[in-house]
Amino acid sequence: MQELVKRASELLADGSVARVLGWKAGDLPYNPEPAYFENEEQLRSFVYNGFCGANLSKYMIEASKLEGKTLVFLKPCDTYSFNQLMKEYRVDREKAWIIGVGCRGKLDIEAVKRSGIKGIESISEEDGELKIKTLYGDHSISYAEAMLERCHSCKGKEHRVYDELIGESEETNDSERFAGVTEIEAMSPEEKFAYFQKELSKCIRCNACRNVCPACSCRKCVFDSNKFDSAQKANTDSFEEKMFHIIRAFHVAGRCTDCGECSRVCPEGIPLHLFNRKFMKDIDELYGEFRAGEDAETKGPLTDFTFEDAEPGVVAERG
Amino acid sequence: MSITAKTEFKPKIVAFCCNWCSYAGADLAGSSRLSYPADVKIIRVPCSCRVNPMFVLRAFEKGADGVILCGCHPGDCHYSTGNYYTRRRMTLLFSMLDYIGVEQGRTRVEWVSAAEGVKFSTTMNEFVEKIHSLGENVRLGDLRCRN
Amino acid sequence: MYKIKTENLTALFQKIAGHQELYLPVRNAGQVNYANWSDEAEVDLNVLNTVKSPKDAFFPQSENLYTCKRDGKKITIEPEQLKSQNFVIFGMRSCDLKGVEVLDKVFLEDPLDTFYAARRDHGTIVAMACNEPEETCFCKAFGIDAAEPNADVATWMAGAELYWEPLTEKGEALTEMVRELLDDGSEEAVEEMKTNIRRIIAKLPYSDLSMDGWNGEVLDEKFNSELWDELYKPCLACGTCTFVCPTCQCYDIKDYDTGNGVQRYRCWDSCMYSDFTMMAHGNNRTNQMQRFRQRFMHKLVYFPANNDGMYSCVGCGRCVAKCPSSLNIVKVVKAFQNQGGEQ
Amino acid sequence: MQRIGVFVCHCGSNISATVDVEKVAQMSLLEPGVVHAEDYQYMCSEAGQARITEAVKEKKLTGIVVCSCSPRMHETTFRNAAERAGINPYMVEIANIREHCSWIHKNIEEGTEKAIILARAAIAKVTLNAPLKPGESRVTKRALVIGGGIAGIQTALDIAEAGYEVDIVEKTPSIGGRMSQLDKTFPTLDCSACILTPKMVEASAHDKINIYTYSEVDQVSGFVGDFTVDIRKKARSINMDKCTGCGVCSEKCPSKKISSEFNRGLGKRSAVYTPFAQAIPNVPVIDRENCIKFKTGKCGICEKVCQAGAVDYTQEDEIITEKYGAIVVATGFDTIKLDDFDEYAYNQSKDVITSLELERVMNAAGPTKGHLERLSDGKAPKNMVFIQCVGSRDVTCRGKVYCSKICCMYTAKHAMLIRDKYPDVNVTVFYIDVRTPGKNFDEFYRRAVEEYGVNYVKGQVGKVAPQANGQLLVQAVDLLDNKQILMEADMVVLATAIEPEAGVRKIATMLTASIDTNNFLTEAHPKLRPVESPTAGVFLSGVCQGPKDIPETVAQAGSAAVKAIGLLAKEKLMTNPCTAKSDELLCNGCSTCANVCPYGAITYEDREVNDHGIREVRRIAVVNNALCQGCGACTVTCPSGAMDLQGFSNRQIIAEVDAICR
Repeated sequence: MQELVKRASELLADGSVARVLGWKAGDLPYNPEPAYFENEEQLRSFVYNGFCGANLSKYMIEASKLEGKTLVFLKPCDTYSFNQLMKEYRVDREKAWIIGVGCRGKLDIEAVKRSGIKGIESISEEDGELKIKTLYGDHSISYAEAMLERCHSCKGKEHRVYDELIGESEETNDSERFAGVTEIEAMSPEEKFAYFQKELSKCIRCNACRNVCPACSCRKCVFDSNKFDSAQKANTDSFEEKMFHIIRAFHVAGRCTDCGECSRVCPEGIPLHLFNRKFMKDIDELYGEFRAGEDAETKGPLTDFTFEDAEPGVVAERG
Repeated sequence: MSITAKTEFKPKIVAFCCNWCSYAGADLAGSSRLSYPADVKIIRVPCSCRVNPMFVLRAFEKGADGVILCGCHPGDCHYSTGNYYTRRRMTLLFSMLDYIGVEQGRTRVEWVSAAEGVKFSTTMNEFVEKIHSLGENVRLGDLRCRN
Repeated sequence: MYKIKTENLTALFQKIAGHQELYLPVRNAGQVNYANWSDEAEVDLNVLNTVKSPKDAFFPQSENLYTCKRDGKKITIEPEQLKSQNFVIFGMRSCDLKGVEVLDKVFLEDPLDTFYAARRDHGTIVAMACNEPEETCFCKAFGIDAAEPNADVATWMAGAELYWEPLTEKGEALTEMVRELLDDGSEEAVEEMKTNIRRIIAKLPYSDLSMDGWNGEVLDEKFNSELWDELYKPCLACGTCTFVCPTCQCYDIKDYDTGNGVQRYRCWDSCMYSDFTMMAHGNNRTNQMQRFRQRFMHKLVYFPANNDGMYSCVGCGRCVAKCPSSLNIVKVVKAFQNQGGEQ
Repeated sequence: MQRIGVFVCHCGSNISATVDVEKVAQMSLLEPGVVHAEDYQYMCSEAGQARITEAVKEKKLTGIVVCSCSPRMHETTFRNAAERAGINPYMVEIANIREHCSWIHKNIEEGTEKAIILARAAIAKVTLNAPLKPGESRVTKRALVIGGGIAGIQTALDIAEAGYEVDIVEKTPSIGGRMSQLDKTFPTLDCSACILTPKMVEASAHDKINIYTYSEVDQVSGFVGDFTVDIRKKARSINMDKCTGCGVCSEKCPSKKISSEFNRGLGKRSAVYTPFAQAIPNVPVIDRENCIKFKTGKCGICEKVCQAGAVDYTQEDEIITEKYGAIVVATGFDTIKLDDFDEYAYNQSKDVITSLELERVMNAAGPTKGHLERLSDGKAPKNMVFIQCVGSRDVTCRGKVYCSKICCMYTAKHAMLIRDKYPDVNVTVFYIDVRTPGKNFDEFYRRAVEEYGVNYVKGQVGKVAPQANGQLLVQAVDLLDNKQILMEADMVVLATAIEPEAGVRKIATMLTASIDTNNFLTEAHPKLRPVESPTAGVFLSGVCQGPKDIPETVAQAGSAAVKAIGLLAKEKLMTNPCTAKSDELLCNGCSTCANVCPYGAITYEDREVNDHGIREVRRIAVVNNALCQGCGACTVTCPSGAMDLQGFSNRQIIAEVDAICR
């Protein structure tokens, strides 16, 4: 982390960048927030730790409009989002100084709390274990167990776009990316329906999943506009939950980089990535493997086709 | 059709037809007096690629029991490539609907040329029959539209 | 003071639900929210904060106001019936109770919100003390005592027993209804419980949070502060904070076209949204900084200025736990205080 | 609020027999916005139309719904009626209650109920209609033909004959194309040069045709009727006005060992050269890569020997910018590379040649002066083997999946010519199928077999192996006799697959003309619009669209010309008003819509917008109405709904959906 701060100070000092976009230490052991830093003094509160899960690439949309370059710290998976945004002309590569930071998996405070830990006073790490002091006694939980879902199906620790790299990464991928999707696919229609009905009934339509999503970068979402007579503010009927999540996933199909931010931020813990990954799995199976954000040029699968593409009837044929 | 006599259920079926092939195919079915159930109502669109997944969901929201899209055969699109996009979009959409537990048979895409009046009528007969077998759409609709 | 063994709580719920609707924390797909009790419901009284606050019981996220039906060119209007059945809401915490007090200020003042008022009239609140407060709690800063849940009935969970004390007429009536399931309990156990709770609260990371400097008097200075420009930056403009908040009371009124008419309903709105208070000419708050500022100015300055110093924040900590960008009201409160210190 | 009139047609009894038209009118009157409804015997008749115009005036209608036959029949009729009545023609919607209702339903109750619903969908839609106005755009009366082969020449001649200016852009130093390399043509065996040269001369002499040889298209902008094209005239190093075509420069040029493109590498040429004797223009070019003067600064012999003083080493590439109303692509083909076909030993043995190379060998002006001889040792061959489908109908990724179409015929031609001229040479042809669908084609092939004794063997050649004795060992299978064949040959000729010229992809991109996976340009419609590209104003001539022989090429060249003439003859173009339109306040500028537009109608510009008080410069999609054909692909790909289709807007279609489902 000191290396990051040092390099940021250097670049600020020599005028290479006008500001730094990173994470600022929070007031609890686990709540750092995305923040801008404009001088060394401010950089004193810079932090980079396991709880810096936030993907900063979307902030670069606004940062691209500012004078001068913005130094942005991107984790390997964040660089996919940056590429995708670049492909869609939403960020300006010229305005970004990208330092690719190492990543050994990011932590999920909800995962910690799910294990029954409450009243957290401090969190420290020793040999792959998180030592957690709480008001109700000391606990420990393995780093891997406390990781975000997305890190267990990490797409790799290679940065796809950067100016320089700082820090080491560790492989965290220990599960099959589409396992969750496959599990649902194997259910009967009744089970599928019950599963999603239950998950989606929790949705409070806070739009956190949408607003955090680097692919949902529309200036005005269809669900906020009258273009389709589809403006919604609440799930007054259970249909609206489905409509919102299906269309959202559809709009980002072929563009979603699987950064997992939607699932990370959902206050109701809805596994939203299961929608996006369903499309990814279908795209991979039907149109050839595709990873949005691997580069900033390749045509997305929904703006492309081949003459031999599967017919929609394939859905029924697959059973 | 005899199937309407089988039950009281009168399905609502929306058929999006592209102007150049399928709508003309439906016209030909008409002028050839090839009947299909009156439950099917056709909406004319310039090309099947004009059909937004939101239209499909909208139909279900408002109480449709089945939605079918018809377009030119791949390779014959009036706009040369439109139906190729339709094919990918609808494949993914239908797959997602299946994934969340909506019955597969409620959605369908069929390529019908301007010369295929018979195919149009057969397709619609089949589709209506399928919807009859599935019954009323209860999984994907807004209850407020049902009273 | 009464008490009941926790193993008998199911019987208690069954009994209540036999007479009235019962609304309590239920775990569904991994998350605990208030929901109607049923035999299958997985009741969870250990969770301190439900994801959504229980304000839903009085001010639902979405509720119908009236229905228009069209038959040819004839239109009929059917107003929505007001709540007329009694119900019980079980398990509310002190902070959320205070939240209801805040809502009362808004909805029970003139002009009276009849939908809200009907629900308040028919609802009996059984509250619970917080025997395991968490690091996100800061109710103390608003003078709330998590050990004294002042509602129709107050309860304390002590080991294998729930202590039960009716405090109002409604509370007495409810107690009467379930009397056969209750045993007499001693005050001491509860007092010990309270002491313990207060001891823990004093150790919380936010226990020293004060509201110094936050009153209606320095409105302009706060409003024009450059701090907002920094504070809002990570905000994603989602509605998480507003929708989990027990005091946020803003709503939008919308029409839904049912095909044969219109259902007019209201639903929660969020001042974080770009189309909040949108008017024909556009919006009076054009950027996220202004929207962000509005939320906190309302909670910490405008509301207390109009309501005898009552903040419209109760320190439940939901926004602290749920903000996707780890922003929260505590950070805002402190930012202004720290700035004061530096000057 | 609209004031809508609904007009229900009986169509004699075509509709009224199974639809209670009166009830449809009555029920329509109950829909919001409807102020008038009536039914009539024949709405499309003069009297029927008069009822519409009267009602428009009396009831001050703003929108019209006609419940009648298919809009494909009478939409225009009713739009014209509306216009006569003084309202915008696009304020008319048709409810198709004949083809889609009365004709398919027998039960009057059912038919009536459906007709009412179809009417109310049309009413719901027309409520949201907005007046639309077709745009107008001007037409530049000049055509560009890209490619100067027989296709390009024929297209240019036909357009010029109709009285329009035409420019031909040809990338090589002379027009003539592939046909100029051929010796004889099937099935008549007339001399290729003899029939091509007069066309070349005619084109060159035509006062409406302007030929840019040794030139390429650099950039294209604009749209149908109004293209702007940059043509790069590569530096020829010879002043075309001064050169007399005497040829002394080529004769004296000391750099003579350069492989001749025209002779497919089988002969040599000098650094300053004219590709072939009949070249037009008959002006040489200096191949700067191989010219000693350009390489070392020394030499300069050509300049010294040129009496006309035409040699100019200082010439530079010149960009000519010209406007065109129509563009015809006639870029032709080449044979595929055989690097991946090691089994035929093409790269190992000089005696394995392609059919196009054989054309040069057989040609009197070719490398062997027309004598059939082995290129390795000059000996006359005794046994020749022809292999068909080399790289054609090939499902491996080495070749092409399609049939190159011309190979069966030219192989028969070659076999016949050889047997005719050298009766003692044995000719064996290996084939998968012999395809001869064309006038006099099968007769021609049968003559090769029956009269000329060409040995046709159905089967594929597995390997051609050069032997130490200079012979080629051919291993093949005879599929009819089901036996292995091993035979020695002196020469092997490969009927190599053809593919579009390498540069066509770049040209297609510039023209936003779509291209298929084999790099052939795509037609607007494979059956009904085979010479038009989906991009308006761009036409296809010759093999760039798909394999074809000379007569087919000439026929297509003529039809491409007619399409271009049809366009150039117009004073103004009326554009379809049902085009896409982007809402600048919602547009993300993400370019997704442009990715799916088959017409290249969407471009982006940085524009200052005022978004409810926020002023900023944004990247915004702009639709060119002259190019947009209104398919709507962009509208669905646009996640924010910024892109909408006029006449078929999101709200309109949703209103129809709602009306049907309620």
